[in-house]
Amino acid sequence: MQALYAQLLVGLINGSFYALLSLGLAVIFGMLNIINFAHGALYMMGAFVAYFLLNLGGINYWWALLIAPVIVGIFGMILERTMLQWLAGLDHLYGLLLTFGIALIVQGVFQNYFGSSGLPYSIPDQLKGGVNLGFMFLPVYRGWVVIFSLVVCLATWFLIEKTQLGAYLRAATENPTLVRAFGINVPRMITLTYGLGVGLAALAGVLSAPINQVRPLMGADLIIVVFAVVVIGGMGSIMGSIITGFALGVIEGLTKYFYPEASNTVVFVLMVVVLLVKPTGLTGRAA
Amino acid sequence: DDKTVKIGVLSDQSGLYADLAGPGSTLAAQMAIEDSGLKAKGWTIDLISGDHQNKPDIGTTIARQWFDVDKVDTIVDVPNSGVALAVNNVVKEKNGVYINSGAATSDLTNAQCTPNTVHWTYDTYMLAHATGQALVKAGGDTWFFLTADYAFGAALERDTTAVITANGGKVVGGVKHPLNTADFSSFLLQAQASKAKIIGLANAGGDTTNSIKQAAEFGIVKGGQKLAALLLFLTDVKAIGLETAQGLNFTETFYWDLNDKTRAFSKRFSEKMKSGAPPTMVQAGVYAGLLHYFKALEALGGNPHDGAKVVAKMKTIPTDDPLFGKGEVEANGRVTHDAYLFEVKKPSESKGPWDFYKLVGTVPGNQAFTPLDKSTCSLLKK
Amino acid sequence: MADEFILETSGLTKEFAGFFAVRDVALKVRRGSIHALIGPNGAGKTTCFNLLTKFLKPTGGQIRYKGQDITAMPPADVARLGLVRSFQISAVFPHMTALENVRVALQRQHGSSFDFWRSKTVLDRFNPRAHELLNDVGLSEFANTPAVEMPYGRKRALEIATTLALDPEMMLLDEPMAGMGHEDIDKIAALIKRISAKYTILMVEHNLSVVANLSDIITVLTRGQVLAEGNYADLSKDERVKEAYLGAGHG
Amino acid sequence: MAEAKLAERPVAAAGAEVLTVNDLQAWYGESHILHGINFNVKAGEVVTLLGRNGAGKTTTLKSIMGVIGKRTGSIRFDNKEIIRATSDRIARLGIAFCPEERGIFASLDVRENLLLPPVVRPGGLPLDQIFTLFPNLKERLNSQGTKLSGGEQQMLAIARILRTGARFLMLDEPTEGLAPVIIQQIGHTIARLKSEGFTILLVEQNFRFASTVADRYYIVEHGKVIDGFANSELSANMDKLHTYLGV
Amino acid sequence: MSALTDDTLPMTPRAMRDEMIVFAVMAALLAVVPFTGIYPFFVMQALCFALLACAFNLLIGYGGLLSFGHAMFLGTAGYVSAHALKVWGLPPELGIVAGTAAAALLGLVTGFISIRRQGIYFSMITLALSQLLYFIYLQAPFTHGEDGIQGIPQGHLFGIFDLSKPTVLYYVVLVGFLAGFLLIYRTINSPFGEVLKSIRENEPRAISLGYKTDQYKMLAYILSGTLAGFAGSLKVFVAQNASLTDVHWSMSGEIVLMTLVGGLGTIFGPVVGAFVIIAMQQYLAGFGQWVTVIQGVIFVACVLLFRRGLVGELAHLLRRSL
Ligand SMILES: Nc1ncnc2c1ncn2[C@@H]1O[C@H](COP(=O)(O)OP(=O)(O)OP(=O)(O)O)[C@@H](O)[C@H]1O
Ligand SMILES: Nc1ncnc2c1ncn2[C@@H]1O[C@H](COP(=O)(O)OP(=O)(O)OP(=O)(O)O)[C@@H](O)[C@H]1O
Ligand SMILES: [Mg+2]
Ligand SMILES: [Mg+2]
Repeated sequence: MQALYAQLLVGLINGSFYALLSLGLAVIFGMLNIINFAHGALYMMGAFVAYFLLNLGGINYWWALLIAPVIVGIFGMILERTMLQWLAGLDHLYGLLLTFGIALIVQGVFQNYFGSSGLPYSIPDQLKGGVNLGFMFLPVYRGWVVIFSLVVCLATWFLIEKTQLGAYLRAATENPTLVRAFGINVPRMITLTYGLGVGLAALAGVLSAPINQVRPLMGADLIIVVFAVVVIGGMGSIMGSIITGFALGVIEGLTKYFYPEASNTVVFVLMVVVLLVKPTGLTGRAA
Repeated sequence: DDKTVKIGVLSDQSGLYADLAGPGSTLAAQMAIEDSGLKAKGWTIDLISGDHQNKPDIGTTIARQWFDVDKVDTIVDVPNSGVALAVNNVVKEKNGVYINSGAATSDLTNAQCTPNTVHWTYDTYMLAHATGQALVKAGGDTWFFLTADYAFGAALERDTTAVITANGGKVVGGVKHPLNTADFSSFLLQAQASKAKIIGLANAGGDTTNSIKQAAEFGIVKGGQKLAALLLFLTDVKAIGLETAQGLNFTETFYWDLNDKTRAFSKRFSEKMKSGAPPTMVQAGVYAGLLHYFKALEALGGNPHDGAKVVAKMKTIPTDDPLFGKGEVEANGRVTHDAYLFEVKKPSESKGPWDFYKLVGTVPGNQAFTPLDKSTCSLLKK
Repeated sequence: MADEFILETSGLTKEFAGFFAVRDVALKVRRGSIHALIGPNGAGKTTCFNLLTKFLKPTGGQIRYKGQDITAMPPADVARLGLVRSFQISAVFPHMTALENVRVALQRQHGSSFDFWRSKTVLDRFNPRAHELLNDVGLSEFANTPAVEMPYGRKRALEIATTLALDPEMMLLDEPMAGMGHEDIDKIAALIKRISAKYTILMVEHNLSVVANLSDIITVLTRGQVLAEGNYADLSKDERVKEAYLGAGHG
Repeated sequence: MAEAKLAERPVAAAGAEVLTVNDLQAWYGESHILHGINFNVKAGEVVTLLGRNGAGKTTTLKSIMGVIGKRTGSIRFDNKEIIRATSDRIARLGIAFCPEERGIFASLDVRENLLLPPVVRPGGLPLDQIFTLFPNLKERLNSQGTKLSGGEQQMLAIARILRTGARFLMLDEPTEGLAPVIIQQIGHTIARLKSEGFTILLVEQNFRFASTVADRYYIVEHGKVIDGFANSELSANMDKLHTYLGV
Repeated sequence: MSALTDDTLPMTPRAMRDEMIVFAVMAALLAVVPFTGIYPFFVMQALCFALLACAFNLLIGYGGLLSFGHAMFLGTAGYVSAHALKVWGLPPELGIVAGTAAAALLGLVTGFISIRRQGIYFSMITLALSQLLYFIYLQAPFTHGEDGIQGIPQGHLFGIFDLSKPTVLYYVVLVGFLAGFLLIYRTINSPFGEVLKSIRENEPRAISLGYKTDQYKMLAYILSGTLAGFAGSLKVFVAQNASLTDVHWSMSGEIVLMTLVGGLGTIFGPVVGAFVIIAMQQYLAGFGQWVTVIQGVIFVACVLLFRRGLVGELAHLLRRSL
């Protein structure tokens, strides 16, 4: 029983990465109608930027949490301005392929310069160590990850679903021309949104740097699972992807305990089941 | 006689194994050609390299094309078991020479052995035996396995378990995790709960590095348990960092800082590497394998362009090279040489950027690898 | 024919999360008539259509078509029984030519077309009939024009031609004149009049002169319920209809 | 209250040209649609563009709004050249557009749809007046935008631009799909807006309706303005109208 | 999928005569390959992928369904054929039949699950299904996990044609490819193809005309899967191995890439695309680490600069359907 609590908690921690990443994807899909395959690569960049900040600039983890998402976000906005912008109104397929290409380029370049086995990044001193919860030893850093990502997720949700800015964003997704004709600078808004989504990915990257190896392919391995989370939650649904992210972490954690061999597969089984029952995901609107 | 030779280095140039093989293997092959001294004796030796991208069909297509079009005699390196086995068949079909250094699968010298294949450096059997035996003898008699859930992991776990029990140890539990798992905390919690003295990592690459890193986070080593990585390369240790990797036990058959000869070679090698890295055991294996191959050619007095014949010759000459020392190519194609159990140094003990290992023990070649009577190679059943 | 009503509903109801878009509607459409469904915006006309053609599932009530209960039948089957609809927003196959648009419908008429091993030249036998239909709606010159490139009014006409190709017994037309210029309205009205000799037509239309000229009988819906039924002359004197729909200027 | 606020605002002197379109040409991709449109709208007027299906009326409105990819010629609004301006800037100058296809947003509920267009200047219609005009909307406030009936969507499309305070409204077939009662109401609304100093450019198929609100007409055919006359000259021009439009 | 059709598909009515001429030229060119000194194994491999891409194109270009899991057909047929040949010792023709039938069956099962999903959800559910299969194949004993099935005997087709002779094998693969290609071509230009097209254009309207669109999409899906499986079975004879790469999602991505590079919804595009990509993999191998970067650049360039694909752009220039 105690072991089960531990697994639940650990699942929640993983879930917070899923939630952050799928949230970024959902924001981008919801607002730009782009399936951002580059998300994994940008997540990886977040971790690398944190590494550089520390090792080249002597800038610590806390500042990296702030600076890395901004740097990667700006990189994302440049991508949007120079490339993604031209895909507005086209089929999803093109956005997917373009971002897939971008992912290959980014990953390839990083692999060239930093090899494939990666670089070390250690846990900030303030968050080292752990607490004994009785049923498990909880590293402080993991606790921090859960709380911090929860806060970020909810703030993002509020921004998009509950503010006028969010209404603009949602409307612009459907009919950017018309929204622009109402007097809103849609292209700039879209660029910023992409920056936001990308920044979220980078933030997840920084968060994960102390836990996972900082490797060029760290995102590539994750991205398919995160896609599954977004689809299960309902493409483009903000709350859907947050909840599904956390829930999936927990379900995966339980699978790791009861039937570990299936823990990578369970996501896809769930996705098939969910789509069979609810064709547009748990909370999604029609594609 | 014909004194032209063409060698193809088939490796993973861009993926997971690019650091431990890849461009470094090509460099090692070049150095082997230079060091063989054959050029001065009137031989022409050409080298080409290719990227199999970890895809068996790309690997076989390149191999086949090399034999058919480029008239390659010998293929070396080939990390990634799947590709290695696929190429194995092509080499046999084309009667070339295959000196594999990069792949872990023991099948190359067992079920799938061919008269054209020589397997240098390491294999799963050796890794399991060397590590398992040494650690149990050192008192690590209860084990818990984190096993990558596919053939490679299963083979490692199976072989190690056999050694552990044979030496009086016990496996108290284990968990199979899927390939390319990002998060190991669940599994580590289970390992922690098992109270086993040794946590055996029967996995590879990113799975191994991430489990080591996260084990440190969960205070596993601090809590008194020891980690034993069954397959770990120098580049992995570099990637994890000493801070996290310290105290880790594992087996390799080569380390740059073993003796004067290895140091001399490594110095020359790392000067030519873009990254300045010393050779890994796979790259060292490419070098040593080729040196031995050249010896056989020289003994034959020319290149017969008949792979089986050359490999047969290689089997008759004992191996002896600056990197792996003395050993032999057995009838099944397995090369035996000493294996070393290492422990990762503490950061305070490390004196240079690549000064990572402490030698803990040596397993002689004839004990480290599959004994011939246990090999299932069909070449042996005559 | 035994029954004089081709389509009958009883107690037809559709509820959207507590909001009754259609409530307890009993509609009887006489065979061979042009029956108009009018009513203020949001009265539930389109919802009614969607229920009749099975694009929506009724919350309650029954639909009988040619004496058969079709309440639980999937949409494609209903179409096969000869009950075919047009859409409020024009529905064509944009990158197919007008001829191909019509031909796809004719093809359906003659079997299921799962024959992927045959050449599509077998479809050429439908060409004469397709041209005839295009001619009927005045689209001869557009036969080889992709539908996207056609003006709006022509698309509506094409949609009607496609519907006619199915040789339906009953057609449901949702605002066939919406967005059309006067000329086109007259053309389509004449067309509807002409085809009504063969088919039963149920239509929704806000253009009163069209309703007045074409329809044999009119049902007025408000707030999902039937308010009145009768011919135009009677209804335009009905105070309730005036207030709910026609407004001050009429009658 | 709203009236009071409106009265304070400086209204362009009646008679001054607010919009002048000169030799406007426009393209959809490769196809050349407008071939030189010329007309003007004076402050406080209701001007209606008439013409057959496909004549280029909608394209003209879209060109003014700046949502057509390629356009040349001159469009002056409030003495500013806007032929090259982006549509968001044009909107900020005080032009509001109600498109033919309504453009209701499915992912927004009715309230959000209504509140979506930002207020570009003070003086728009307050919500309670909008609800008196269109009672249906008030009832369905929490529905998803596109779940409204066709006519309700049309009402919503008109309602939302009345809020923005733009003084120049372009309505593309605002009566399409509306019940006669509602059409009458819209007629009254337009009349009231006009009396409050709004300027309105209308595109209509429903000539009968147009004739109740318009001050002047322009006839568009094949991407050109081929004729124009005032409402007072209407009876004299009925014959011409008949040939142009088949009315 | 509306924007897809708007931008990329040729609007001109198909000219079957042009297409037949191009087909004849293509067949003739391919038939003389063994006499040119071009390495036949390269061409054979490309042919297998070309057929695969054509099968995929049937589904997306003409059915409007983007499958992101087509690798599962390739891989399944490959494994089944390989197993049949190696373990059961079946003759080549039966091995091919077994593999193709397995793909057809897989099409039936996965189609049943996925076909009712729309747009991106369809893509994602096919991706999920293929991932499931990937994990199953990773663990199933008969696939030998990451080692794959190796050293598959080629045997004699119909007891006559010795497939271990490269030239014989080449013509067998070529005939297989041409047959598959013609079947796809015929399907596109059949009454069934017309209905499919109308569904892609406007599904609600097709339903209202009385078509049970799910059944048409299902048939297209199964056909596409079966042909992809056929390609997978042929490939077993060329590569002589069956491995996890063929079921990995990146293979599905590659199929999309080939089709896109050549031209989505064009008849010959996938063929050209497959040759280009395979050639790239072969010849870029020399660039070592830069391969992925170059591939990425090609993706990006394709999407940004010639979205219609090579053949699509050509067709657009010539105002022909190709
Ligand atoms: N899917 C739905 N969910 C919720 N409400 C709906 C839905 N569809 C329609 N409604 C509501 O049902 C009512 C009837 O809509 P319907 O489209 O049938 O009207 P209509 O009579 O066709 O009107 P119009 O003449 O304006 O087209 C409207 O108030 C509409 O808002
Ligand atoms: N997106 C488009 N691409 C290409 N051509 C178009 C497009 N939209 C409209 N057209 C063409 O431009 C011409 C003018 O269209 P426009 O919509 O301006 O006409 P309109 O006068 O508003 O007609 P209606 O009364 O039918 O609304 C028509 O011939 C139409 O076919
Ligand atoms: Mg309606
Ligand atoms: Mg218009």
